[in-house]
This record gives sequence, C-alpha cells and structure tokens, in this order.
Amino acid sequence: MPEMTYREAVAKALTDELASDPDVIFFGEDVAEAGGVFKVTPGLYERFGPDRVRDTPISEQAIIGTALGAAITGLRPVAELMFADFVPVALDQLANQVAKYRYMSGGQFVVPLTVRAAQGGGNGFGTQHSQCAESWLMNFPGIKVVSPSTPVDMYGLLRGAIRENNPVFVLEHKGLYNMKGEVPDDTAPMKLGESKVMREGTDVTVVASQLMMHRSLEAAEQLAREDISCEVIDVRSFVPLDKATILHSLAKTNHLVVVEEAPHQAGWGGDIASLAADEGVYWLAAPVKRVNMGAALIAYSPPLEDEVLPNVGRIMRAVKSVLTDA
Amino acid sequence: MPEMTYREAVAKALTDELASDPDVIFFGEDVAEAGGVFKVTPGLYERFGPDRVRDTPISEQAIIGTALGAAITGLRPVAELMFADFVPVALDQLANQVAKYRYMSGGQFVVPLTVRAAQGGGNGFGTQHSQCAESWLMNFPGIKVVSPSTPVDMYGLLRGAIRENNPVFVLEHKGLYNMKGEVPDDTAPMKLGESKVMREGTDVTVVASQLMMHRSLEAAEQLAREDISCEVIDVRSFVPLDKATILHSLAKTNHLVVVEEAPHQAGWGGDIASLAADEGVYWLAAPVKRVNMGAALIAYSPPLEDEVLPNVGRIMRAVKSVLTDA
Amino acid sequence: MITSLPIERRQQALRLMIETRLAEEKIQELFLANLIRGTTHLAIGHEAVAVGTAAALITGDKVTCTYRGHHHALALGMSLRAMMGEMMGKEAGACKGKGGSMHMTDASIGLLGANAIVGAQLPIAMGAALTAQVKKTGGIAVTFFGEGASNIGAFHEALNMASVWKLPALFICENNLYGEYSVWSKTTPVQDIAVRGTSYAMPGVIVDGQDAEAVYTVVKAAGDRARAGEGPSLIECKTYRYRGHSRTDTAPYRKQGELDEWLKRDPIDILKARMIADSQLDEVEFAEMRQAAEMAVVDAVEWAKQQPYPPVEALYADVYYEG
Amino acid sequence: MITSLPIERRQQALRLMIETRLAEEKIQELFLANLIRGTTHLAIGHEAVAVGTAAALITGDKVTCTYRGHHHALALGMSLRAMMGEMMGKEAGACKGKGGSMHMTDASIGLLGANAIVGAQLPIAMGAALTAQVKKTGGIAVTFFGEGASNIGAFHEALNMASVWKLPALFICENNLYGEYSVWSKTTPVQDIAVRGTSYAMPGVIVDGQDAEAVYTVVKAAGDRARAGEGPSLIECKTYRYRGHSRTDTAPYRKQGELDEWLKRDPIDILKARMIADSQLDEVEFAEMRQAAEMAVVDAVEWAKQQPYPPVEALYADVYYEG
Ligand SMILES: Cc1ncc(C[n+]2csc(CCOP(=O)(O)OP(=O)(O)O)c2C)c(N)n1
Ligand SMILES: Cc1ncc(C[n+]2csc(CCOP(=O)(O)OP(=O)(O)O)c2C)c(N)n1
Ligand SMILES: [Mg+2]
Ligand SMILES: [Mg+2]
Repeated sequence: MPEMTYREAVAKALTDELASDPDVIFFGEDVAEAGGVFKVTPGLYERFGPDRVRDTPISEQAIIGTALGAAITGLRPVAELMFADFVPVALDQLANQVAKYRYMSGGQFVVPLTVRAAQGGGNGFGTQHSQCAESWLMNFPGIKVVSPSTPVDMYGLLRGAIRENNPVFVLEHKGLYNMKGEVPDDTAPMKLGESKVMREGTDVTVVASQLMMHRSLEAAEQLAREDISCEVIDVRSFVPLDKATILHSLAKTNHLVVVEEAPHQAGWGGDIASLAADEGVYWLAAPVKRVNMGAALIAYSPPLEDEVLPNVGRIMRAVKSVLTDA
Repeated sequence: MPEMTYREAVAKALTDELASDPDVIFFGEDVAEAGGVFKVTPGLYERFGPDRVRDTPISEQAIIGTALGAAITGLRPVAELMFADFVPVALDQLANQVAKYRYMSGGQFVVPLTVRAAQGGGNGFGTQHSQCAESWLMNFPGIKVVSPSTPVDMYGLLRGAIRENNPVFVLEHKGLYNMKGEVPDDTAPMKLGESKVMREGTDVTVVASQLMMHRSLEAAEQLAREDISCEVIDVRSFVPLDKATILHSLAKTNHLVVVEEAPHQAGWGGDIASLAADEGVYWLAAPVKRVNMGAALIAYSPPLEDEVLPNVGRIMRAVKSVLTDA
Repeated sequence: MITSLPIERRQQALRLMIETRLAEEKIQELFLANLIRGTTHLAIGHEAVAVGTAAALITGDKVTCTYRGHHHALALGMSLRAMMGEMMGKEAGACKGKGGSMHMTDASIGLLGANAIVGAQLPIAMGAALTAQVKKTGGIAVTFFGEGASNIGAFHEALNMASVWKLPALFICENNLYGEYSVWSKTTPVQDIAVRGTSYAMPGVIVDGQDAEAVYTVVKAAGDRARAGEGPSLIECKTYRYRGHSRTDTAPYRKQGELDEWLKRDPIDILKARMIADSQLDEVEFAEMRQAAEMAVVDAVEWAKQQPYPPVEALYADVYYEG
Repeated sequence: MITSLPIERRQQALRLMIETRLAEEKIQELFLANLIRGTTHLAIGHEAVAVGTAAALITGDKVTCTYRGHHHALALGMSLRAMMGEMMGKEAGACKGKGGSMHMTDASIGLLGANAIVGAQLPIAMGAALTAQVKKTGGIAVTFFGEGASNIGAFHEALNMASVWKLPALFICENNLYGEYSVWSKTTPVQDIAVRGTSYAMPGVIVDGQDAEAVYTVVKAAGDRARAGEGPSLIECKTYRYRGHSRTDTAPYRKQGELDEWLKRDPIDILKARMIADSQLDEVEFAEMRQAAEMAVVDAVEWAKQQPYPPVEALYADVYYEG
C-alpha cells in the first residue's frame, strides 16, 4: 500500500483527474511551468500541455470568474488561489457568482468547479498569509467546502470535488503538506459530506479539522494516559456538514469541545455548538467549549504565533474543563 | 421630541459629524451630487462642499482602501458601499487591510474609519442585492460591526461609530429606512457594544436584529395574547458583542430563540447559540432554535422571498417549539 | 464602411428593436403600477447595440450582460413570455422566477446570465471563451458592460487575461454617458473607453451605438478576428439611455436638451429610415410591425399574469445540483 | 536629463544602497540558517529605485510598498536595528514583532506599510494622498508595486480614482521582469507598464531603475507636478532582482545570461563610478563605506538577537485601539 505525502496526494488527484477526463483543466498563478508555489503541481504542465494547465496573471477575480464561465460551458475547471488568504480578493466571484449561479438562473446550469487554496498558520508568514478560510465561505450556500486532514482524504476528497457537479472549495493545510500516510491504490473519489471518527472515545467529543485535528489526536493521546477518553472527529466536510456523526458521538460522551484554527466570531465552531445546543441539548452534561484564536490575529513573532493557534496544551485544558465543570 | 425616519437619522448623524469635525469626510458612489441611491444623503454635498463630500468611480476596492489610507493619516472618513452585497467586492481591503492595519503595524496607527452600507431583503431586488453582511465581517477581528434597528439607535450609533478610533462597519437595513421614531434632540453619540432589551419577558429570550427584531417584537405581541411572554433583545452591536445582556436574559427565561436574516451556516446566530451552550448551558431548559434562511438563497419571486426571510409566523412557531419541547 | 444586412435580417432587427422598446415601456408601466416588485433598469435607447451584436453572432456563441439586459435577452431570442413571466416572478419565467429583472438568463440561446454586480460578468464570459478555445468550437464569447463598469477591477483583470490568453472574446461597452446618476466625466478621466484597449495591446474600436448595422459591422469584424485565433477586442458603442438609471429615477442630472438631441438619432428611426430609403419598408408596413409587436407584448403580459408562482419548495431546489 | 545630486546626498544614497544590500544578504543568511522563521523577499538589485525616490521626497510625504520592501524602509530612514528586530519578531522591532519581513512599517518616517496582498497598497496610498489634498499639506503619497501587480484590479481602481480626483500621488512600478516565477510577458500583453497610464489620462514615464539619479530626476519632476495640483503620475523603473522571488527560490526560470547582463549595471556600481568620475570618491573611501555598513548590519543583528520577544499578552493588544 503506497505511502505518500499530503502534497503528493494533491498532485496525484489532479493527475488522475486530468488523465481520465479531457474536460478537466487546471489554472492559477505559477501552477504550470513552475509547478506551484508550494511545489504541489510539478509535471502537470509538461504532461497535459499549455491548453489544459495554465499560468494566469495575478488576477484572482478573473481566475474565479473564468473558472465559473468555463464550468457552465462544458469544462470541469480546477482553479488555484494559492493562499486562502486571497479568498477575500475574489470573494465577489465566489459568493455572489459561483455560489448563486445555478440558483438564480432557476437551475439552468451545473457548475462543476473546484477551487483549491492553501491555508493555515504556524509558518511565520504573518497576518495576511496564515488564515483559514472555511468560515468565510460557509455563509454562502451554493458552494461546498471540504478540508482534508490526511493524504488519503486529500486524494479522495479532491477527486470527489472535481467529479462533483457543484462548486467545491478544497482547502489544503500548509502545515500538512509534508505529512505522510497510506493512500491505497484503489482509493476512489470520495463522497463529500461525511465526517470521520479518527479516534473513538467515551468521555468527550472533540471536533476539529486539519492541523487542529492532528493536535487534538495528540491531546487525546496524552489525555488517555490520564484516563480521559476522547472521541476525535475530523469534520472533513464543512458544507455539507455531517451532523449525524457529531450528534451520535455527543449522545455517547455528553461533552463537546470544538477546536478551530480561526477567530471565534462567526466561525464554524458556532455551528457545531449551535447544533449541540439544539438537537443535542439534552445530552449536554457540561458547557460546550470552543478553543480558537478568540479575537486575536496571527502575529509574525514566533512566540505569539505559537500561542494564538490552539495547541495541545490548550486543547487538553479545554477537555479537562468540560469534564470538571459539571 | 422630534420624530424622524431611520433614513433621516442617518442623514442627521452624518450632518452633525461633518459640521462638528472638519476631519470628517464622506464618499461613495453617487452619494454627493445625487444624494445617494437610497436618498439618504441629500444636501451634504451642497453644504460641505466637493472636498469633503465626494462621488467616487465604481471602484469598491479603491473606496475602502482610500478610506483606510485617509484614516491613518489624519482624516476621519465615512465611506459608503451602497449595497452590503458589495462587501465581497471589497473584502480584501476590509478583512486583510482595514481590520489588520493597526495590529500588524504593532499599534502604530489609529484607524478612525466608518463604512456604511444598506442591507437586507424583502424588496424584490433578487439574489445579489438583498443580503445581510454581519457574519461576513465578523470573522475578522479588528473591525467593529453595528446594526441599528431604530432611528434613535441609527443616529446615536452612527455618530458613535464616526467618533470611534477604530474601524466600524455600520449596516443599515433597507426595510427600515422609512420607519419613524423619536430621536431626542440631546441624543449623544452612543457607545458601541451594548445590546438592548426591547421588550421584557419571562418565558423565552428572542435575540434578533433590524427587520427581524421588529418582526420578533410583532411575534412577541401576538404570543402575549396566548400568554407567552417573550423577552426581545436587539443585538445592535455584533462586534463587540454584549454577552452579558443575553446571558442575563437567558438566566431568567431558560429558553432561547435566535432570529437571523441570513443563511444558517457560519452565521452570527451560531455565536449566540454557542454562548448559550457554553456560559449559559445550565440555564437551558430546551433546545436553542435558530430561525434563519437555512441553506436557501434569496429568490426574486415574491412568494419565495416572503418565505425565505423569517416571518412572524416562523418566529412564533420557533418560540412555541422551545416551550413545548421540554 | 457599414455593412448593409440583407432585407430579412433588417426586418428582424427592426422587429426586435420595436418589441424590445415596447416591452420595456410596458415593464416600466407594470412597475409603476406596483404589479411588479423590485427594480428594473431599462435599455430604451440602446436597442441597436443588442440587435447589431446579435446579428453578428452564431449558434454556440455565448453572452454575459448586466442588470440592464432586457434588450440583449430579446435580441438573442428570449421569448417575450419567458421575460414577462420572469419579471413577475412566475414559475414559467426564464429563470423560474428566481432571477428577476436583473438576471435574465437563457442558456438555450447562449445567454449565460445578466449580472447585478458591476463588472462581474466580464470574467465569467472569459470562461466561456476559454471553453471555446480549449474545445476549438469556433465560438466566441461576448460580454456587455457600461462605461461606468470600466472603472472596476474586474474589467481590468478580464481584459488583461483575455489578451494574454488570446481568448475569442469581445468586450462591448455600452457607453450611455451615465453610471447611475454620475456623468462619465466625473468618474472617468478618458474621453473614450476604447482607448483602454491600449493597456492590453487590444484593438479598441468606437462605433455609433444607435446604428444597428454599424454595430453589426464592427462586431462581425472583431468576431471574425477572434474566431481566427487573433484575440479579443474592445468595442465601445456610443449610446444613450432615454430613461433614468432604474425604476424611480427621473434623471434630473441630465444636461438640458441632451435627451432631445439623442432622440433625433433613435436607433429604430435610423434603421427604419434606411429601409424606407432602400424601398424595403413603408409607413404602413412599419405601423403593422409596431402593432404586431404591441400585441405580442400584451399577449406576453397577459399570459404571464395567468401563470402560477413557483411552489414554496422551489426555494430549496437548485441551491445545489442533486445527482 | 539626469539631475546630479549634491555630493552629500550622493554619499547618503550610496551608503544606503550598500547598507541595504548587505542587510538583505544577511537576512537571507539568517533565514537559510533557520534563525528567522517564515519567508522573505529580497530587493537586491532594486536599491536605486528606493534611494532615488527617497531622495525626491520631503518630510510629510507618505509611502506604501510591498512584501519586497526592505529597501524602501531603509531608504526612507528605518533603522537597521528596527528592521532586524522585526525580522526576528522581537518586541523592539519596527512593528513590535507583529509584522515581520513582509510588513515593515514605520509611521514616523512616512512609511505607512508594506503589504503582502498584491496591489492592496495602491488604494491605501490614495487615501494618504487624499488627506494631503484635503488638508493642503503640500505632501504627496507614493506607492511602489511590481509589474505583476499591474494586472490586478486594485491597480486599475487606484490609478483611475487618483486621476479623476487629481490626487497628489505617484505610482512607482518596479518592473523586475518577473512576478514570482513568471516572466512578465507570460502574464502581461504590453511591453511597458508605463503605457497603462493612457487608460487614466496619466503621464507614464519609463526610467532606468538601476540609476539612482535617473530615478530621482523623474520622481522629483512628477512629485513637483503632483504637489502643484496637476495630478498623479505612473513611473516605471526598469530593474532586476538578483535573487529568487522568495527565500527558497533559486530562480531556475531566468534566461541564460540574463543575471550577468544585469550585474553589469549594478546600481551601487553605477553611482560609485559616477562619483569616482566626479572625483567625489575613491576606492579606499568606498571600501571604508562598505566596512562601516557591514559593521552597522552586524551590530543590528547582534542587537536584535539580544532583544526579548514580545510578551504573550501582546497578542491581544492593538486588535483595537482602546481609549
Ligand atoms: C460592484 C457594484 N458596485 C455598484 C453597483 C451599483 N450600480 C448598479 S448599476 C451602476 C452604474 C453602472 O454604470 P454603467 O457601467 O455605465 O452601466 P449602465 O447602468 O449605464 O448601463 C452602479 C454603480 C453594483 N451593482 N455593483
Ligand atoms: C492578491 C495576491 N495574489 C497573489 C499573491 C502571491 N504573490 C506574492 S508576490 C507575487 C508576485 C508579484 O509580482 P510583482 O508585482 O512583479 O512584484 P515583485 O514580487 O516582482 O516585486 C505573487 C503572485 C499575493 N501575495 N497577493
Ligand atoms: Mg453607463
Ligand atoms: Mg516583478
């Protein structure tokens, strides 16, 4: 069973899609001849040629708009936005166009469009190059949003996204590009909309994604030594959201901690907490805690960046606090 | 005590600020010579002249960027974005620049900048001209967000926003421009960050804003006839959020309904529910219900638009459901 | 040199312009009578731009346009019924009632969408041009926008990308002198939008937007060039809107006498006069044409009134494609 | 005609270029040794643009620039210590450690911020120009950007608005031939960015970006024009970056021999040669100058190493102004 990095999983998914469907095209800034700023896409240009793998000008609005126009006229474009921090530059095209195009036409179009971007902090890239973008996209129904946390999910979900006849934003975490994992040869394109229980447990449900999910697993590991049993759920798909998996776990553990790599306000964690407060309210034995960046921003200085992102210690403390609060 | 419309309250706040502080300037598309698309700002250009009240090209990024640059060099600009639906067009300037400018410079600047825009549905303006923008702005700490619901609050909060040495986004609801109310002559600029109990009650806390707040008041009125007592809270200030007022009410009513004029996902209602599930969890006697647009978009067709926006009937049903669920 | 269209195509162009004119006048009426909710942006005065362009397009070509887009939709072949149904938010409307006046869209005639965000339609058309290029369909993509839109970022990005990729695309600016209530000169430092082609090494052509055949001539030539792989063009049509910016605007900002001057160069009159001069039309035939158009508009309105609204469940349909 | 600066200003310009060069070489070293985290974008080769421009500015003028902004910061007067402190994320850094390499900012010298979002700094400078205009300070605002940035929407909006408002602003394009790994011609259909002034009825000037005095000459003239209320200018400095785009880029995409050609026109060499020709400098003095710069850089690095990191509470400070 082949092992590969998360970065290689992106490349393989793109390669397999470009190879299997001539309608798939791929473009973005420096993705073609240079193989991408994160060296995710080398070789695609050479293999699939300048018509299908293209470098663009620095024009994020045009990138997304062009991808939309191509998607509704017969291609299956994959557009890269490089850093997810650039989502706001192109948000009109994403939120007012891509997300609404099918709806406002009364269903005249299918929009088989995938957008990729790299997100997340921890690299000393500063305030404008370290953000996570899920919550910025979620208030716009019409776009699906997935955030794979492992190489196999990266491969399967990216292929699944490209196969979708809907717009999907695939967020890749910069801090995971070098992570290795098994990606079985027969891994198929995955259905979007399913979360994954990454570790079973009975005391507290911890819901997280990407880098925070891995830190949650580490926290769970350490807590296990203190006889605290965490169930760690990887969200994977933010839109659509897999409510059942979360509620099922909550029914068992009666305790919930949500770990977000983002500021608190209007973050996706609010939706998870709100789900618990609605459909899960009778299972709740203690306050729902959200571990996130609060109202702070990501600062460049290493000790500040290390502190603002939820870390294993903070996750452990939150888990303990919900267990002792009751 | 003078009565005026919400629209007039905006005009009066702008007039009073322009008159009292020569550093205040105001610009946007068609706000000067024409007095604004919503006829909110007539006469300002004539009174304060072309240097201080300006029409801009159709260039939302430049509007916000210019306002930011002016704010950090000694002016106190008020910029208009016309429809809040255009926030995504300028979101990079708002989210990556305005919100972060003070922080990433290590506090070198104050950013006394106000942005105004008109939001909300119910007018048959279709999918791209009817949205509410609070939740899109909230995941970016560094900007304050207020949404006045009455003429007096419009006047006081807009003046308060202009006086703030921080960026504030003031959202005006299109459906309230013609609403009348008392604005006492001595109304002072208001402090941001305070919610208001608009109606006291004992059975259920209803948290809402702007048009939805007025509909909630109407629902409360009707429910009173059925002996259900609602406490209606007007959020007013989304950032900073007045947690105390909400928790205080919840402690009393033990039931919470949140009414949002927006899709469900990553909406601000999640934060209110999450607050209840955290600090208010032991007071909760029933599920927290969010009444909002779900995963639908605003369609043009009158019956569809009337249905997608929470209406009095839906609010009443939600209140009853939390009371009977327990 | 302006190309003369054959008689049948002139007749069609004239008919479409009359229908468009009458349909828009009717729409304004319905709005003011509160029979339609929302807002509308009439293109009365711009009709020649739409029919002249449409005459130069072929099946498979794609178009995006703006909230001021009724004339494009009708010129491309949207039925009056589908349009009136949409105006009234009926299920039988072009977009099943979900779009409304600002979003007249009909994929079956290549109309990929009217957009209510200034400038957003330009990059979208580039995507259609990209498909034509990659799939070698021989088609082109056309995008309409106003002179005011030429100041927004998306305009710049779209023209630049179209040029470096040599996309088969036409950028057609309807310069009607005003962006909302602002005369172009207040917001735009150049006399002609066409000059902006220079920034993209793209031909910039100016044409009389009141003359359908003049528009046809330049669009045809630029389209041929694009189809031949020689890249995009920017075409500026000098035109004028007779009505205000939107439903309630009475256009107090116009220069005195300006409207009257433009009325002397009405696009319907110009084509009509040319056909009469060429003995292809007389006043009686014109009156008949007008009457037929009137009837078609009334029929469409009455038909639309009878149509049902979409069921409430339609709200949740088509957010996503299911399947 | 290139203006010759007086000897003291030439000395200052030369000294600043040498310091900048050495500081950036040191920064790259520190990064590669993992003594600094993150990324950095060196302007080695661009120094003349920064010192030439700075020489034409006066107190009260404002500047915005990009992530490739160390040279601007130093030319405007940021201390080497403040810069090195910021590079290391120390509390004594220019931005208290919160900005980092891409955000060198110093309000006290008029440097309103280096921006990591391509194009975003242009409109921000327009705001500073607006303040100068409204308050009649006599100041101007200058914004630096790359040729690649001239393809993004914010560029277009800023130039257009600056022109219609006749803002006292200068748009200075550092055309170093590459945007990241893409040679300009792949993404930009025009030979010279200066031509884009045409779209805004704005003068577009091309200047040798390797010659500090040539840069000074055009910036001074355009600045005088702007101060006189005659509006903004676009200035294209032809320059070259000797290093890769960012920390890890080895620039394999360069044309063979290209770097060598540019090295023959090094900005430090050009000014040095001119000063020697004018008997204002000899090799010994130059060597001394270089040595002094080296010591200043080492001092700054050592000083910065000793400085404390900000306390963790700093995270929550300055999100908002409190008071
Ligand atoms: C991004 C954006 N900004 C502003 C508006 C509001 N708006 C609608 S139409 C219009 C004027 C457009 O003028 P122009 O491009 O000349 O087209 P015209 O209406 O004259 O056809 C404006 C400012 C908008 N819809 N979208
Ligand atoms: C909006 C945005 N898009 C893309 C990037 C990534 N990026 C950073 S620098 C750069 C190239 C810029 O080229 P140019 O403007 O020529 O400036 P240079 O780096 O050569 O100084 C790109 C694409 C970004 N930071 N912001
Ligand atoms: Mg116009
Ligand atoms: Mg460059």
